Amino acid sequence: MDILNHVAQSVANGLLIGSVYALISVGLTLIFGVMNIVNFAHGEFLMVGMFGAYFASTAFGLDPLWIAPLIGIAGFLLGALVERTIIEPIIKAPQSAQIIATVGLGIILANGAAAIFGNNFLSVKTPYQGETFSLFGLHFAATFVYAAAYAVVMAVLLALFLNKTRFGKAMRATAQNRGAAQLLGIDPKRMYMVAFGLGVALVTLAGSVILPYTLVYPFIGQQYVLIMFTVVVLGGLGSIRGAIIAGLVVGVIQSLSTLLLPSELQNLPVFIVFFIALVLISGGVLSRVRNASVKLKRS
Amino acid sequence: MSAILRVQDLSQRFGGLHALKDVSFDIIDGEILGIIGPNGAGKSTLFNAIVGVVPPISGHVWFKDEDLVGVPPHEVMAKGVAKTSQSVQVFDEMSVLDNVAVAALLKNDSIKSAREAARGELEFWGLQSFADVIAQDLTLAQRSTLELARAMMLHPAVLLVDEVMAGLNEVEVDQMLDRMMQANRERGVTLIVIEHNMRALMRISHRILALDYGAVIALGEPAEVSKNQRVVDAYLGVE
Amino acid sequence: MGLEITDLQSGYGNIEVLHKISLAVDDGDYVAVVGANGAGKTTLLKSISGTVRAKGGSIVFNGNDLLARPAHKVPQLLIAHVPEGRQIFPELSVYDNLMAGAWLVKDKDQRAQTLGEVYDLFPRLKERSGQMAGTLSGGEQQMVAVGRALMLRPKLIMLDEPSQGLAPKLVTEMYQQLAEVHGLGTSVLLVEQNTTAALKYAKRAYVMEQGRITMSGSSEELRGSEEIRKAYLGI
Amino acid sequence: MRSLPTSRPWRIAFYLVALAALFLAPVYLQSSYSVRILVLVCLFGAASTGWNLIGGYANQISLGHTVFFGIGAYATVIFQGTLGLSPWLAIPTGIVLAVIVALLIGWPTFQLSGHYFALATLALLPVFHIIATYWEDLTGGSVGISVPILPSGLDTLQFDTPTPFFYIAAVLLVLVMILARWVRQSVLGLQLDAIRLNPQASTLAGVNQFRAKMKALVMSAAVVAVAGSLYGAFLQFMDPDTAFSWNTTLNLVLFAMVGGVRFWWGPALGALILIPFGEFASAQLTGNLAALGQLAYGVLLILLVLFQPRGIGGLFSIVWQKATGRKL
Repeated sequence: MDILNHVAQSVANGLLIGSVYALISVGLTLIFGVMNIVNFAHGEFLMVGMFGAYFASTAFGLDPLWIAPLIGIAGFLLGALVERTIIEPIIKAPQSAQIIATVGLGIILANGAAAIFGNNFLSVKTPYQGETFSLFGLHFAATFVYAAAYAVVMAVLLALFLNKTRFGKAMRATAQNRGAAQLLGIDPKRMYMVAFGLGVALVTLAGSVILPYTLVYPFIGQQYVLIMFTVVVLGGLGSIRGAIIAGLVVGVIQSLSTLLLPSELQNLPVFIVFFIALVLISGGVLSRVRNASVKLKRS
Repeated sequence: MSAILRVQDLSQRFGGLHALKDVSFDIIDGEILGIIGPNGAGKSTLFNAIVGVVPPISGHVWFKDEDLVGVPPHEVMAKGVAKTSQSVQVFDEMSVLDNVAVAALLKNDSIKSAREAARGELEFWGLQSFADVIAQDLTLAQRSTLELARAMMLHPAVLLVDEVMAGLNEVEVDQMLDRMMQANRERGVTLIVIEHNMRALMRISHRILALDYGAVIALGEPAEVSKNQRVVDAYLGVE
Repeated sequence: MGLEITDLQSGYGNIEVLHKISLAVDDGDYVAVVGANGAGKTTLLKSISGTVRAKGGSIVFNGNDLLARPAHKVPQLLIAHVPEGRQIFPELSVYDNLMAGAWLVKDKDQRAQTLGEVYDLFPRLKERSGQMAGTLSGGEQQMVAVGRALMLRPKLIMLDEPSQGLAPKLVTEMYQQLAEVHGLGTSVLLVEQNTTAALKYAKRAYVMEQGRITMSGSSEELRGSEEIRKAYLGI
Repeated sequence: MRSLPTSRPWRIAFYLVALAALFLAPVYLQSSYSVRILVLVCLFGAASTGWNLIGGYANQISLGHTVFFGIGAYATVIFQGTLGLSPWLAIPTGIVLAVIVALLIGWPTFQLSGHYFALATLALLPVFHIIATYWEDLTGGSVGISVPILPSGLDTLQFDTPTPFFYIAAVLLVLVMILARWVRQSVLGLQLDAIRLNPQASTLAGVNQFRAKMKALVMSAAVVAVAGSLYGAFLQFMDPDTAFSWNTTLNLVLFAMVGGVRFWWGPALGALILIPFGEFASAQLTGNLAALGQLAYGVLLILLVLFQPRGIGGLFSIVWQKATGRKL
């Protein structure tokens, strides 16, 4: 009975953290789906969101959860600016150039943060940090519950945007056939700018949302890279729905593994999942993914 | 008069589109087979299926009693079935000589002997004086010829030529035809040629295969096929 | 007025495909450009819609210089281009595909009204409005492509081989529907390999060979021409 | 034409002068601080040349070469510090381990086109950091391992001055550059060039892309592991942050990009320029400002991609071609 309870608690925790993983990764897959570019600076944008919230919290006493939408909007503007200046010129360049440019961007962001905030681990204080909710005999930290709630809301909003709005549909059309979209008067450059902005907005917002339960430091992006990549590769590069499901799967696997492994090693099973996903894709088992034609289907 | 390549019930599907429908035909050792058909008839799809660049969903390609379906394309090339691509694909920033030498590596263990072999091949195609030129500085006709030279450097038994004459003027087309026929005659390579330039195709082909909607609609002597009502209809449309 | 092309030179990279082409499509005209594969017909349409950059000459539509416009601004002049191979959005529903065609139409009522007209023209699309376009048959996908272009209410519609890959019965249907569109006052510029169909419906036609216009005239004049047969089959 | 400095005797003369300049460097540099910097130039120049075998020659961007470097580095300090074995035994061990990791990463990703190789290599880094941190018995955990002071000599790779170590590092650099030049001019080099320029065409030319990339990756991993092993011996200390640092990958990529990825001498040139510059910058920039030096690296990467993707080598080859009428 006790074991069963442990497992149930673990799965529930995994779902909570997994929904956050989906939130931090979905922007990466959105950008890839629309623009066919892997943003290797995605982890650093998460860090930027965290520092944004940290700054708002320490300087103005604002709660990261309340300020998160504003951080997201600022992230959108930052992303759009970066797209125009750095990404747009390399949109048709070889893949290697795109990799190097986004890696360079990540370095600028991380070291920029280090120059401003110093190379320290920082955290914020919020009144609900010690609180827990209980349900069916399971206990949940308030910080995780709030973060997960944000993730669910954002997933719904993103799905509504892509499936119900004229702009969202035009963006999916551009993802599926840039040339045809252009013939209809849709400006692909504008779509790319918005898509990149949105991807960055989602991850910076996520940074703000997770700050109450974690530490921030300038190079924390590297810590999340493994999880982000596992989620988007497992979900199929460019698939929004895939990323959301994969986020939950990764969260649950990671959480369950802590029943067997020390918590320092919780990323090891994540990597194993990542590796297995790669092998399955190359073996043609996940052939859908292999075509890389998973182009922003219905989310 | 034996068949060197036997295509049997080859089918291909992309999404809802049935791009190839049970295509079957034989190619006789040493012949030149022309392939015609309107845009979208499945000609390039057929070539890609034969060499495995885009493997078919069903069917067989028998080459010397071996089924090529499922064999990775570079191995198909090594076994003796080579292909040129519809849009000219050369190594732009490489010298003309090395463009061909890459293919010569299949049969040569050293760069030196590969380059020597490549020189010989360039001479056959009349490109020897361009050996040290960077490929992107060539004219379209020269680039097309270079791709043919690279494919022939693999010493294929069968060479699939996909629209290599597109964009060439009449003089260039004639030169290329002469060389292709020479390769066929003197080096015994069997050629399958997709070409929109009908005059050219009529001139070199022993037989012509017509495709429409991914299916074979005619196969026979050039004069015969060009009079075939189904072929005329496919090209000019029916009322 | 209408579309006027003078001495157009165009191509890809260093390769010139069109060698000083001139042609015109007047208001309310129905013009076909016929010729074998590789003659440069597709390049012609792409140069008009700006997806291939012209190297010389001029393209003017109702007084507007098209060569000065980026591709996505050409449709603002109410020029619609149905590209070769349909190019629909496979992972969008039929309805969403059509609505993407009305991207530049800001008036909601006009969009709804045009959609009704397109559905009247292609009742099949109405039946399938919720289906993913990629799962449609070839003929239905072609209807989506044409319907999507019509959503703009274009003054000029350009079609690149709309009969490609269609069964003969569907080709006839497609052309009848197109004739209806033309009847409502839209100019049509049609590029076709299927000469018989093209010459049956178009008022005037140009014959293209190797990037040059070799013949032009009324469709009746060209219909019986041996030249055309020769241009295709080389006999 | 023969009299131009492109002919063989001229080239050999140039190589001899460059070699002499390299090996005599400790004589005219004198300060041991400068020699230490030169050791880093040689080790990281060699590692970057190794990265370039797959990253530059084949254009398969690896973001995880730190892992091979770290494996090599840990091998030496563990052999010397924990096991009391010769560092010379650690080098082959490091190579073997690095090659195994390389094969495991290359095998699924090289069967795929697209971004998978870069994604997988970057994801590898945090995994090894975790392993090194957690496996305390072997690695000393986050505290790391220090090699005890041993009698100086070639067998222990410990010396009283940095100069002997410099000669070892310089020999490594020269050997690695010879390897890189040989690969460039070998059958494999031509195949990699073909893959880099046009993957589709290289298949039609009968190139087995999977095998060529695998060969390059294995060589690359081995070279970087050796450089890592010597780095471990040089520092006589290793911890997870030093061994599996993202900065190492960044440096290897950057040196190659700055020098020019198409040239066998490009990465070494990049290291020669950037390492002293970086040392100078980090001496000047202290505290939070230290990050600005790294930030400049990021800016440099983006500028290179946007404006000079062929690096200094590319500029040089244009000048060379103008002056001599020959391609480099």
